Order: sequence, then structure tokens, then C-alpha cells
Amino acid sequence: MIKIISESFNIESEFEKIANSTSGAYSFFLGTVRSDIIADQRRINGVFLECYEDLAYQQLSQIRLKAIERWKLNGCVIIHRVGNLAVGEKIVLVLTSSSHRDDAIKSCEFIIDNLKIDAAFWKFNIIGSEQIPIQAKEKDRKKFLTWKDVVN
Amino acid sequence: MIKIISESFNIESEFEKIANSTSGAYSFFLGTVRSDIIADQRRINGVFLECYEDLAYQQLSQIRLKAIERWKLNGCVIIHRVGNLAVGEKIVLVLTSSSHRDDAIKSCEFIIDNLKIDAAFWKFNIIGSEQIPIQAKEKDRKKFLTWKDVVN
Amino acid sequence: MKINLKYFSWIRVKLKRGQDTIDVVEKITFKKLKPYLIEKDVIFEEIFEDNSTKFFLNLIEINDENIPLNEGDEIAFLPPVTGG
Amino acid sequence: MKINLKYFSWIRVKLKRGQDTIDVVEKITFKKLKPYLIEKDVIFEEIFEDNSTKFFLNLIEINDENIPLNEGDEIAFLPPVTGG
Repeated sequence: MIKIISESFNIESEFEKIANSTSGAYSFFLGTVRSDIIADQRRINGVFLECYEDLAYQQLSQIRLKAIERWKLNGCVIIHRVGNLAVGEKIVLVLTSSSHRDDAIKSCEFIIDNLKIDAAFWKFNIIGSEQIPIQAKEKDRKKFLTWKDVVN
Repeated sequence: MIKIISESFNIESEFEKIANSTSGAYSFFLGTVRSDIIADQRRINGVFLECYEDLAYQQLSQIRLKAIERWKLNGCVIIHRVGNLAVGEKIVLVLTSSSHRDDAIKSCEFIIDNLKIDAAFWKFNIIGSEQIPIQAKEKDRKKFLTWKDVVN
Repeated sequence: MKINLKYFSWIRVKLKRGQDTIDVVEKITFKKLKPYLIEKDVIFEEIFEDNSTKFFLNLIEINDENIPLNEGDEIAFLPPVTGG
Repeated sequence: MKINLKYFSWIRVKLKRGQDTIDVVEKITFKKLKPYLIEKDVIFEEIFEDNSTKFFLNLIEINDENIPLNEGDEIAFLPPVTGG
């Protein structure tokens, strides 16, 4: 299941939706808005998440299917929020379930690493009323390259 | 925070307890009782979790501190249930938070891998009214060895 | 014929708008669309000079700029993504 | 003097009890405790033969079996753990 939404979500409820007694292992990654980001020497008021939804759904579906196949997942949820988000708010949730621990853990890490570089979302720091685009990180691109022998 | 309890827990509530706006990344591992376990050619009714609590608290504290130091975590929760658990029920939750994604993800994986081989819990399959001890897995021991260059 | 342009991230901020619908000659290629846009608004020069930007035509990345465009096509201007 | 024994997993199941309090001579070592227990209940022979079992004295793993025991000590019999 893939959701691109402006409202928040509840982690327990998302777990319940895919909870299944053939899965013994669930791995979650949650990304939230940090308060200690400094842009233009000022603390941010929050972030703005922009999305090209048609493309993002397509990209997230591909990433999700790749993970389900590679790790034999029973369930896989990706939720990404859009719009203005205050400090501390949830941005993204990746949740995977499998019979086995390693499959759930690795697939969850793969999905967030892939999403970071291949899904049509853009984050802006909000300073006052201004949106300042965040620079893409070379670190994220390098990290994703480490998956090339694991997933193709 | 470490909890060894018989009652269940809510993942969202556990997140809220350590949610902090200096953390941008949260990683969770949840283990549950699978239904498809066959013991003595019969499906299990559930599992029984036995614990040597004084020792387990000590061991989990050491594992937790090791992870907090190694990965600069802002928060770290380990919850392990004890007693009779039905199929589908939650057994264990590991939750880590950090400024950065990789630190949260790696530490969470390390903690569950270490817990699996170094914390005084024993699992039994319940068939009828009988408790059948589950065998320790060589796979878990081998997996944990892969951390030896990462954590000391 | 009409085509739709969608702008994201710094490109949207720079242009101060998220999209345009423009009227162009039939079967214009993406390659020929570029100077046409620069002529209308010099900001496009900077946009096309940034080689980290990707262009998608109807949700598929443009690899060959000689691809001819059709009525109703959607071209998206995508700087490197920064979600998650 | 009295010492406490705690049994876990298959050892508890086999002995059909989770603990014992036993009365032993002062300063008995763990090494000498073993034949004493086997004499009282032959099941301990099987328990001590399984070399995957670890023994903890007051929450610290016993590495030297010549360690002398004291009044109120707690010795735990721990098969390989299987939690999580």
C-alpha cells in the first residue's frame, strides 16, 4: 500500500492493517522533521514537502514491488506526507513484514534508501514565510549504490 | 528504557514517549508470534516466553548502552513480553532514534541481533497444553558475528 | 498544439509558478522546445544549464531530446529529489 | 548454608520445577556441587553433560568452577537463549 497524504498517520494503525500471523517480523522506518536544522543562520519553522504525485506513485510502486520480490515480503506500506509540516511532525513511514527478521529489516532499509534518491518529492526549509529548497545529498546517492549487488 | 512485561504495548505510544524534535529518524523492529510454526507435526497454539528477569534486565541494559554509544542515539526502547502469547501477538519491540537514518537503522538491527543470542529469554511452542522448548538457531549466532568489526 | 509544463523545487520557486500551458507548433521536439522557452523567459537558460535536472515526458524520463511532442503532453522539470 | 538454584528452558521442564533451595557445606565450590546434585537426582548428569548450558552465579557467568559459594548465592542454569 502506498499513500501520499497531507494528514498525519498512526504507526500502530498502519501495523494493524498489515498484521498477519504468517509474518513474524516487522520493520519500520519513520522520518520526522528535525528542529535543529539551520538555514541562512536561522532555525527553521518547519518544512514544506512538494510532490509530483503521478510520478511519485509510479516510482514508489516500482520500489515497493522490487522489495517485495527480492525479500519475499508479506506486507509493505509506504506513506509519504506532503504540504507544510511543523517541527517534530512525521514525514515518511516505511513498514515491511516477512516471516523472517533479516528480510523485513533489509527491505525496509532498501526502500527508504531508494525513496531518498528516486521518488519525486522535494523538501524545503521554511524560514519565516520563505521556502528554501534543500540540497540533495551526495551521501544518499552513495549509500544507495551499496545496494547494487543486492537488488537489480 | 527497558521493559519486560506480560501485557501488550502500543507502537505509536512507545514512539511518542521518545519522540524528540532533535531526532529525525526512528527505526523499529517488531517480532510477533507466527501461526505457521509446526512442532511435532502440529500447528502451535501460541508460545510461552520464559525469562530470568534480573539477568535479562542487566543484559538488555548493556546491549542498549553499547548501541547508544556506538550510534549516538537520542532514544532507545527495548520491550520484551513474557508469559503465554497467542498466535499474532507482539513479542518484542526495539525502537531507536537518532538525528540520522543510518544510525537509527543499524543500531536497531544490532540490538535485535544481540538480544537474540545474549538475553535470558526462552521461547516454547505450545502444543495442546505442552511447552516444547524451541532450539537456538545457529543462524542467529552467525548473524551476530557479522557485527564484531562494527561494535566492540 | 498545447503542451503542459510542470515545475518543481527551485525551478518552481525561480519561475514563481508551478506550471504553464503553452502553444507550440505540431511535432516540435524537446530539443527545439528549449530555445523557444528561453526566448520567452531568460530564466529557462539557467534551468537548462543545470545538468542535475531531469525532464520527464508523460512520466517517462527523456533520454533522447529529439523525441517529438504531441498535443496534451506533460513535461516535468525535476531537480534532484529530496524527500523522505 | 543455603544456596538457590534456578532452572530455565528444557532444564526446568525436565526437572519439573523452576528452582530449588539446597543446604550445602560452607564454601563448597561449584565443581563439587555438581556430583552432589547428581547424587540427589540423576537428571543432573544429563544437565551437566550438555555443554551448551551456561551457569551464572549471582548474575555473573561462572568461568572458573573452583569458585567457592556463599550463603544465599543464586546459581542459574541457562540453556542457549531463544527470545526475541
